[in-house]
Formats: sequence, C-alpha cells, structure tokens
Amino acid sequence: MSLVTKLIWTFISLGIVTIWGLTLTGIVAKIFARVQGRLGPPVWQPFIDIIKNNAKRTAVSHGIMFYLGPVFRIAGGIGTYMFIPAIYGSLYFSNFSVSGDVFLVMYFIFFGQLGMALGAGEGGHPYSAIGVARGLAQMTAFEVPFALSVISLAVQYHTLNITEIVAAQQGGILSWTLFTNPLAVIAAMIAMLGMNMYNPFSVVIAPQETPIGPPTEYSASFLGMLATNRGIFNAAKMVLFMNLYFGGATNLVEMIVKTFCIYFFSVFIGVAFPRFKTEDAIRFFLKVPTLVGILAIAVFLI
Amino acid sequence: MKELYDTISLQFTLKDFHQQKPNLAFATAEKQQLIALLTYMRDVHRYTHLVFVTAVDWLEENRFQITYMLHNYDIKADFGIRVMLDRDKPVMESIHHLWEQGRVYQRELHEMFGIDFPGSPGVNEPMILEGWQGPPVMRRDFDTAKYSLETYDHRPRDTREPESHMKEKLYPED
Amino acid sequence: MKLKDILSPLYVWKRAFEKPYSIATLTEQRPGSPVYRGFHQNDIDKCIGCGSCAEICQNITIDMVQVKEAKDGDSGLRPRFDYGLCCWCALCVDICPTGSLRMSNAYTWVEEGLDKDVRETFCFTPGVDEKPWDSEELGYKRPNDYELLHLDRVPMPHLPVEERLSSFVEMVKGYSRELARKEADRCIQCGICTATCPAHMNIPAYIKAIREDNLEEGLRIMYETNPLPGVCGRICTRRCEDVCALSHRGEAISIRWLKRYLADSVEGQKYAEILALEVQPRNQSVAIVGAGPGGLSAAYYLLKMGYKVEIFEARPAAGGMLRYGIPEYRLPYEAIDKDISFIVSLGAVIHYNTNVGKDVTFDALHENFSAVFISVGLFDSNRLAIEGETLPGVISGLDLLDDVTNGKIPVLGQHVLVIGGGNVAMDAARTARRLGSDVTVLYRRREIDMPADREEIEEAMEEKVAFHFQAIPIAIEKTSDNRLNFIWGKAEMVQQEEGKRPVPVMIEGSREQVVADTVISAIGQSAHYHWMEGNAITNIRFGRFNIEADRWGKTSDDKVFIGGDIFNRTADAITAIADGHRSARAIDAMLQQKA
Amino acid sequence: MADLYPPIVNGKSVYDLNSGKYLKMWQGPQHPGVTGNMSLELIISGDQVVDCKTHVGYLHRGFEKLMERRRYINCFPIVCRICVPEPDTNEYLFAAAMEELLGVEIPERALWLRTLNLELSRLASFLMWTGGQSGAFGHGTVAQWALAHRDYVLDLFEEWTGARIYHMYMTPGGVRGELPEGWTKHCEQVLAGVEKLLGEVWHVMFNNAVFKSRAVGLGVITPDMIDHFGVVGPVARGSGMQRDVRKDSPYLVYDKLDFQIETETAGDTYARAVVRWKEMHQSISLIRQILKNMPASGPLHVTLPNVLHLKVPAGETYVRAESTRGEYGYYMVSDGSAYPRKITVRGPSYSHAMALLEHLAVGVNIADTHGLMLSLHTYPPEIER
Repeated sequence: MSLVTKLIWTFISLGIVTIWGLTLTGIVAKIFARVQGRLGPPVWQPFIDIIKNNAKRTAVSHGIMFYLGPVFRIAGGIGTYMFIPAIYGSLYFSNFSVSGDVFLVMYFIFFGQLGMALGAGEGGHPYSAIGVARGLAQMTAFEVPFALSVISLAVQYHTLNITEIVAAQQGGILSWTLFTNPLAVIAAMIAMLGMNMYNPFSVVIAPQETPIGPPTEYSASFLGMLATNRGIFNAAKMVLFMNLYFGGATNLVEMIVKTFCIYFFSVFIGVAFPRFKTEDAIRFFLKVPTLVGILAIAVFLI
Repeated sequence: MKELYDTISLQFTLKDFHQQKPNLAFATAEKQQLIALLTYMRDVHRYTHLVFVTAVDWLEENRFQITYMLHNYDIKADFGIRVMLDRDKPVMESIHHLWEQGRVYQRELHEMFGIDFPGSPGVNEPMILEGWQGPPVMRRDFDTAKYSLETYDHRPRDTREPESHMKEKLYPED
Repeated sequence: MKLKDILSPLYVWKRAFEKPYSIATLTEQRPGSPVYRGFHQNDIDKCIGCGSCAEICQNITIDMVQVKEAKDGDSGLRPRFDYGLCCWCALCVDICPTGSLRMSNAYTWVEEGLDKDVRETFCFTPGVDEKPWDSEELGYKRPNDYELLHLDRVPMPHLPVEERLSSFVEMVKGYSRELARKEADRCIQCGICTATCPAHMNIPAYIKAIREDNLEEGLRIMYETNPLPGVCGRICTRRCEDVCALSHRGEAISIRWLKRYLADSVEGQKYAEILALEVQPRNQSVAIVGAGPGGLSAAYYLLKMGYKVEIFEARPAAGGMLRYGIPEYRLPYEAIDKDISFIVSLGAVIHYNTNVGKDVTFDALHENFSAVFISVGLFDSNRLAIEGETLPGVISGLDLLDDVTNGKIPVLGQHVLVIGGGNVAMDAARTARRLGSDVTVLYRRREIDMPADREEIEEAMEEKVAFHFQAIPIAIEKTSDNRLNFIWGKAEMVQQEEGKRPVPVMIEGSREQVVADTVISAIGQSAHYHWMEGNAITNIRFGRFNIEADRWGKTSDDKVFIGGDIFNRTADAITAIADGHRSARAIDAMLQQKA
Repeated sequence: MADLYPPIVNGKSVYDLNSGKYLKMWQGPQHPGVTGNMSLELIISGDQVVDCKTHVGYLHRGFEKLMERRRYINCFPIVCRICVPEPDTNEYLFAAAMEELLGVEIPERALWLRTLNLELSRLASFLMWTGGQSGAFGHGTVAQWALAHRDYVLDLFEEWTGARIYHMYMTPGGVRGELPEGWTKHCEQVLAGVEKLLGEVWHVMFNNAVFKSRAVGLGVITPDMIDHFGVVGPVARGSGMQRDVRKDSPYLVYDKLDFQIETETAGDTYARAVVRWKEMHQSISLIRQILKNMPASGPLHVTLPNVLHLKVPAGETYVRAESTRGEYGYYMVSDGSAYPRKITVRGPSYSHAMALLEHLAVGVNIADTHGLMLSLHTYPPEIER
C-alpha cells in the first residue's frame, strides 16, 4: 500500500472515529442525565454544537499563542489516533502503527494538554494558571501508574509495538491482558479515570472550585475545534486501551462495543462521586495505582 | 426580668425599663457605662449571645438609639440595651473585642448611619455602598425617593386621582 | 477509606432505571395552579374606578387611566398595570371594594415588537385591552372569609321603639368618639362620594380628620362647602352613601353620622375661633328672601366674602323647612339653632315675621340691595284632587309638622291615614304615631318605589306604622259618626314606556275603604310667587312652574338669584345649601365685575 | 510552613503581593461556587488561603430603608424578598412583630397553617442546600436530585398559596387561604418522595469516600467559638449545641409538636451536613404531625383596622424564629405612625458569612472555600437587607 493510499485510509478511519467519539459523548451525556433524573440532551447534541460553533466568528483575541492552543490540542488528538492501529488485522484501519508507537502515543496524550496550557496562559482569565497547574499536576500524576502499566506490558510482551501487543492477545478472551496481567490493567484503568477527567478527578474543569478551564476562554470555531478533539481524543484513548488491555478489535462493531464499555467504566465511577481536590487526586494516584503498577512490573520481572 | 433590671441598676445607671414580653425586656443605659455593662451582662448574667446591634434614628429628638440585643441561652431570655447618642457627634465605643461579629455590625452602622466606632477593625471600609458619596443612607433625613427621582430615569406615569378627576370631568366650574 | 464508602455511592445507578424528574417537552403549556397569582383581570362594568388598588400597591404599578365617562358613583377610571413593576402580591385584589379585580392563572405573555414604547409592551388595562387570559376562570381570587376592608357599619345606637313613640326626643343617639373613629377607619378615601354630594363636600378629608381625631380641622373642611353641618349630619339625604365604594359588597360608610359626630363634638362657642374667618368688609349688601338652608348657606358665604347680608323670613324663626318640615325627633331644634346662631354671629341680620310682598315690597329689596337671593322653599302642599278633600279632618302633612313645631298639639283622633310615600309622609306618619294615633300609610306605587329614605321607611315600620301599597285615592266621605271614610282603589303596576319606571293603573272595579279620624295628605309641595310684584320683576322671566335661572341660580335679572327647593328638583337640604354656596359665588362674581 | 503566614504589622497581616508568594484572588460575585451575589477576596499562597475577606453589597436593595417609607401593609409584599430560598420566615416574622405591637391574636388554625408553611419552606430550603453542598464538591448527581425535589415542594406551594417562590401567604392578621382540596394527599406523596431521596442521599453523599475526604475536618467550629462569633442554627448544632429557637422559645404551635433538637459533635462540614440531613427528616415528621393534628376548620384571619391607614402603637419588640440557617429575627420599632420607624432584620448569615467565614477560610484549600461557605449556608441578602 502506497503512502498516499495509507494516508487516505487513515483519514477515513479518523473520520469514522471522530463520529463515533462524538456519538459516545452524546450517549454519555444522556446516561449522565438519566442518572441525575433528567431526560438529557439528544444524542446528536455534540454534532449540533460543533456545527453551530464552527458557523460563528470569534470576537476575542489574546494573541497568536492563544489561538494555537486549540490547534495544538486537536493536533494532539489526531496525533494520538494516527499511530494507533484501530482494527487489528485490517489493512485499512491500521493507521501509522510503527514499532515503539506506544511511547509515541503516550507522548501525544500529553502533547495536547501542553498546547492547551500554552494557549490558556495567553488567555484573558486571570486564574487560568491555576487551572493549567491543576491540569498538568493531575496529568503528571496519572501518567505514573499508566506508564508503569505500559512498562509492565512491555516487559510482558517484550515489545513496544501496539499491533504486536494486540497480536499477542489474540486467541480467546483469556489471552487478553485483562487476564494475563490484571495488575497492569487495574493500574491503567484507574489512570484512565484521571485521563477522562470525570469525577472524582474533574477538578481541572470544575467551575465551582475556582478555575473554569480554558473552554470558557474560547469561542466559535476554536471551541468547535476543542469539541471535535474531545470526540477524537476520547475515542483514540479508548482504542488504545482496547488494544493494550482488552484484546483489540478485529472489526468495527467489536471496536465500538469495546471502546464504549471501557469508556463506560469512567462514567460508572464518575457519576457516583464528588471530585477530589488536586492534591488529593495526586496523592491518590501516587499511592494505590502506582503501587499496583510497580507490582505489575515486579511480577513479570521475577 | 424586672429583678434582673433591679440587680443591674445597683451597679449601672439604667432607665426606661420596658418589659415587652415575659422573656424580652429593654432598658436604656448610659453611654459611658455601656462596654462595662455589656461585659458584665455577658460574663456575670450569662447573656452570652449578641443577637444584633442596630441603630434607630430619632431625627426629631436629634439623637441615635443603638440597640444591643443580648440573649441568655440558659433561661432563654433577651435583654435589649439601648444607648442614646448625640446625632451631631455620633461616636460610640467598640465592642469588637467582646464579640467577633460586633465589628461587622459596627462597620455597617458606620456606613449606614455615620456612627463612628473608633478602634473597630475595618470600620471605615465601605461594606455595602462602595463608592457612595452622599450622606449615610439610613439616616432619616436622606430621602431615597427624592434621590432616585433626581438620579434615575423614570417611566412616565399617567395616573389620575378619582376625586380630582371627577371634579374635572363633572363639575369643573364649581 | 472504607470499602463501604466506595461502593455505597454506586447506588446512584438505581436512579438511571427510574422515571426521570424532567418533563418531556418544554413547549407544552403548563397552566398555573388554580389559585396562581398571574395576570390581572378586571370586570370593568363592576369596577367603579375608586383607585384603592393603586392606593395599596407598594410599587406604583397601577395607573388609573380614563376608560369611560365619569358619572355618579363611577370615576370612569380603570386600573392599568405595569408589569415591569408588579410584584404579584395581590393586595390590589384583596382590597378591591367591588370585587371586580382578580388574577388569572396565566403567567406567560409574549408580545412582539420590541421597538414599541416600553409603556405599551409592559402595560395593559385589564378588561379593556384584550388578552388571552381574559376569560380564564382559574386564578387568584380573594378567599371568601379573607377581607382587608371592614364591610359592616359600626352600628348606630338608637332609642328603643317604645321610648321613641313616647316623646319627640332625638332617636339617633349619635356616635361616641370611639365609634366614630372606628367608622371613619373603614373609609378607603377614594373620593367617589365627593362628586355625588350636591355641595361637593370633601368627605374623605373630614373623615380623615375624624380618624386622626382632629375635629377642628374636620370642622374647617366641612364649613368650606357646608355651613349647616349639624343639620346635614342628621337629615341629609346622603346620596354620597349610595355611591360609597364600600356599598358594593358591604355597607356604605355612615358619612352622615360622621358629619353629625364632627359637628356635635365641637362646641358652638368655639366655632368662631376654629374657623377663624378673616373677612375683608365690603360695602355692598345682599338681601336674602327666606332663611331656609339655601338662604342661610348663601348668607354664610356672602358674609365670609365680606358682604352685608339681610335675611327676610316670614316666620318667627329661621331654618325654613328644616325647622318647620322636619320633626324634632329627627332634627332637634338645638342642632338647627347651633348652626344658625354661628351664621348670625357673623353679622347676618334676620328680619323675622317679615313677609316680602306684605311687610316689605320686593321692589324695595331690589332697589336697596346690590343683589337679591330668593330661596323661599316649597311651602304649599299639593292637593289630593279628589272628592271630599276639603272636609274637616283632612289636613296636609306640612301643616301637621308646622303645628307641632309651633307647639300646637293637633287632635288627630284614633286612626290616622297618611297619603304619600315621601319623606314628608313618613315624618307626618311618625309624628302622628308619637301623638298617639294608629297610622296607616297609603302609597300609589310599590314599596321599592317609595321616594322616602329607606331608613325612614324601616323605622316607620318598626314603629308599627301600617302600609298599603299600590293604593290610589278615590274619594273621602264623611261617616255618620263624624269620621272620615277614605275610599281607594287597588292599582297594578304597568310598564307603559320602555326604560321608565312602571306606572300604577287602577284595577277596574277595585274599591276599598278605610275609616279614619284624620287624613293627612303628603304628596308633594309647590311654591307661589304672588308676593313678587312691582317693577322689579319685569326683567325676571318665569318658566312653566318656576323662575328661569342658569346653573348659578342667576335669573334673567342681573341682580336676582334663586336657590333651594324652588330652583332644584331634588328639593333636599344639601342641594339647597349647594345652591346657596354657588349663588353666593355668582353674586360675588357679579358684584366684583360691577365694582 | 511557618513562613506561610505573613508578618503582622500594627495588628494587620501584611501580604507582599509582589513577593510572588501570594496571589490575590476574587471569587464572585458571579461565580458558580459562591452562594448568591457575594464575593470572597482571597489571598492565596499556592493552593492555600491565607486571608479571606468577604464582600457584600452586590444585592443591596435597602429593604430596611424601603420599609421605613412604606405603610405597614406595603411592607408585607417586600419582606419575603429578603431571602429567596426561604421567604416565609420573613413573612412570618414581619407579621408576628406587627401583630405583637398591635396586640392582635390570630386564630388557632392560622397558627397551624403558618407552621406548616414554615416547615415546608424549611424543607425546600434544605433541599436547595443539599444541591449546593454536593455541587460545591462537584457531586452534580445529588444536586440534580435535590433540586428536582425542591421543585416538587414548590409545586405544593404553588397549589396552596398561588406562587412558587414568594408565597405572600402570611399576611398580618392571619393567613390568606385554605389548603386546597386534595392538597394533603399530594403533600404526602411529595414527602414520601423526599424521604426516599434522603435515603438515597445518605447512601450516595454521606457514605461517600470522596465526600468524606473533603467534608470531614473542613471548617471546624469549636464550642467556644459559638457565642464569640454569634453562631446559630444548624451550624451551632453541628458543634453539639442544644440550641433551636423552635424548642427554646416556642412560637406558633411548635410546643404542640413532638421533635428533638438534632445535634452532631464534630463541628466540621460533614457534621453540619448530617445535622441538616436529620433536620429534613424532622421537618417531614413535623409536617405530618401538623397535617394530622391541625384543627379541621376555623377562621384563618382577623381583619385588622383598615390597612390603608393603619397606625401601629408606639413600642419596640423583637421576634425570632428558626430558619434553616438559624435564628432569624425582626426588631421592629414603631413611633405610633403609619410607617415603621425602624425594622431591623437579623439574618443568621450576617455573622456566619462575614466574621465566621473570614475566620474559617484561613488555611483551607481554595477549592474548599465554596464547600465551606455552603456548609455555613450563607445567603447574602440577609446581610445587606
């Protein structure tokens, strides 16, 4: 397959995954609403929002860096997805998977957040620094168990290539990492709670507790860009988790079902708890999940 | 409550005792004795709860009345102590050291009535009416209606009094 | 961190499978509850524009705007609400004396056109500007037992019936200070009554003075428009009470009794001091013919303006119909004397027992005075115009009352018949009762048609006066035992003309009779003008019954004014007083112009 | 940590904002975490508050001044607006103070209905607080539930009094109207719903690791602070004080109802929350008792002298009632005219939101200031009146 065809296929799959990601956001909003006793917005509400946002023009300006924030962010989202093989064995949905892509992907997960921090720093909100500090602090914290978990995987599968990790999990449900390396999965799933920023780790975007994050600063297409990214990024993360821990997917339906289930875990916890303060969150991540992560490595090293 | 009044009267100059309800009485105290009286009431008679401090403007008599309402949780009784101040030089001693919220009340009275409480923390800071230039607003000689008519636009009114309207319509010549 | 504390919150998921709290659609109408305080509704036919709603509104939400023509008892104003200011407290509904105002349960009002003036978009006059909720049944109404107003009168203490019949002592005792203030407190001070009062007395103002116990101020207010308050406070026909805003759902304020209270509470000697008239003396003088309410009123205001006043009265005392036409138990002579003596004290000269035309000629008055005010009253009783009218024992009501006033005790006999349904008839009947006779009243029409005061009729009934209604007199015959046989026919009420009141028509062949010792006719009075003769009247134009005059009482002769019963159709004291006041001003204007 | 707190010069802490150690931060008046229109001026060092000043005045409508210039009856529609979540306490106290000075006794049944009204509004107010307290810690689920149930209570009010928020039901002289037909049944349904909700809230909010981790130990009020700061109501009861105006000086028909003062001892945010949770149960029980024991019929209102020119005899009085935030009081001074000489509203938030909050906020994490503020259940219009 030529590079051009691969690129085209990658973008087609990116489109599909964006649509799925946004639908997922809509479904989750609906689920939240039901638990809270509301009827909630329609599932297609995220699409409407994006269309509306993109149709408007922004009126605020805080300099070029401010505008680049969402661009970095969406670049991070797209970048994350580009290097994850979405469907195992599919020629068209394997994207730009290369050896060592796990680290690349982990870098991209971080990248968007950093860009956002730069943009928000330029913004007009006097306290966005607090939000950025909280966001980065929490991210650093959940990266620890997640990284440990990935290292554990690398030790287990002797590879840093996602495709190979998925390949190693083929052959029935019991060969999934979930069962072969449960400790790593536990550490990673807890880290994912922080990554998705649902409760109890939502202090970054908490309006009540001082900074309402950068989204308040952006408007129009920039907000639309952020919303689009939320779809891509969430879906990309879920695909990554599916690949690393839940045996990957061999077709689109399987991918959708699995990513939904993984995402739902976050929702399941998120709707039931209040949020931690930043320091509580950091303390939390550096305690149990980190320990579990270390154990997960230790088990395979011994 | 009368007994309590009589007891306190032995040490302090009180007058105008008024028993409003079985467990609520008022009396007027001397301005100079007030802090001592409040401390005495709080520490000896267990009137530990400062319910509120407020001022009443007796414009016609040219004086301010400050009412300190004290409550005793043991016998569930209230004692309101009034102090009369000269309206031209309204200065009162501060009670912020007796009750923490006293300074807030004093700050408000300073702003709303222009009564000064030297020594009360932050008493000169504006509390509610930041940037207000006019006279203290709660004084009775400040006419809010007049102020608002002069300051703001009003919707035109088109109302008629029945009596004058009927006179105009029915017997304009009489 | 206990495991229980981690698992327990997951209980939230139970809710996901239950019915949501939210309502399915936002566009669906959700009506307010049946007692919801929404936009106002006003029954503008019931509303009298008294303005109580505007008065109680704490937020100047309500403007009274003209919607209809003003008329008696209806100012023609209606409340207009400004919903930018309304706080929906519904006090306006609670206080509405007529009960016309209420609130619907509608709470949404969508109006297009933001370019319109804000007064038009936020405001509307309920009942006039059409709104979707006009016919809405539900919404806040004043709950039945909840009332802000006092609808019941403070009862006036009366003499018991037995005591009444035994003497001519005034039967209405009058309010005490406490009762008067309580009654005055009921007033909502709308001022609807002022327009209806012929003298346009400032009723709300003097009621307010009573309420605030400021009797002197009250007296001053009364004397501005009425120099005979003590009299009016007793016998006024009080049309003001008919239009009282409170009378729509309850009983009108006892305006008359309050006036009486005010006049009675101040001693006569203090009047001069309280009223403190500062008179600029003028050298013109005015002659007044007749010292009745009209003449006295004119005299007072002319004196106040500084003119010299001379009154020519045919009888030995002043007061006219007040003294000679109203029995003492309703209007004691002291009350008349009190009011009159104050007017006399101001310098009025009253020539008693002086008949114009006999003792002094009208020409002389016309010549010697700068102006002449005539208010001679209606002292000629109308005839029954039936056979036997001239028989001895047939007298007129006025004669009876006159006699009693003059101290003559007429012999009426065991049974007395009174013909007529007006106040004079009632006075005659009740006087006769007090003189010891059994009394039957015969009246042509129905009870509801009686022109007499409702209260008078009721009191007469209390005093066991019998009534025959729809009775048309036919003839009077003398019986063998020297009594009178009164023959009358039963009438039925026939609606002859649309819109007019029905007319009694005798049922053919109906003939009933009743034997009485005395028959008193009281079917109205008229005046005569044969005393007016000489050159002076050449300029005065006479109409069919009366002297022609404009609304100021000014006749076709510049110098001659008329007032009182001979001028107005209602023939009551307060109108006469109003005439006197009006003419006094007209005389003043005339004289000022000449000067 | 010793140098965290700034030097004290002349009795005042001095923060060198240029030192880079401190950040001055304004919360409110437009802030989702702040109750009402109030603002906190925080000096923070890192995430920690080192100084807090509360600022009010964003909602000043000058009620006390307005009342001085209105006839007594015209004060009635405005007093309820002093407090949005619980307007009825104001209505009751204004009416009670006026009736006391006028020497008017209101009918028995009106007393019961007033009590019912007050308890129902207490429930509504606590439900709103539940939403606020959980929301302040980011627990939106409970907040949504509680506010939905508050709306059901407001439905009850709408059916009964004709308005959802400003009921204007307790007019001076009695109450305005009868309970509508079928209301009692509807009320029971709503109460059952709230009871079920309270059970759920107990599972979800009170037995919640994260909620506990934030609420326990936050804003501890020790018993010796109570009188010094003028702390009242559930806040005082959270510190173990047996104080409740309903019990201490019973008004209306509270002496005929069976209830106990609910207390907790820890004095922190969690304890206060538990007290309030218990008091919601108590309110439900009181409402049931009232509905059961209320006389079935009788007059609801005495007609005062004509309200358009009503004059209140000269005198002064103070009446108090237990609102959801504690002792609420009206001090009414009449000079014998048709206008009040002075009406002072003693809102419990006055001492809580100013002196107490300024004291408690020092040392807490900025993220916690709102949870703390809500645990004091402060409400700015009571301060500004």
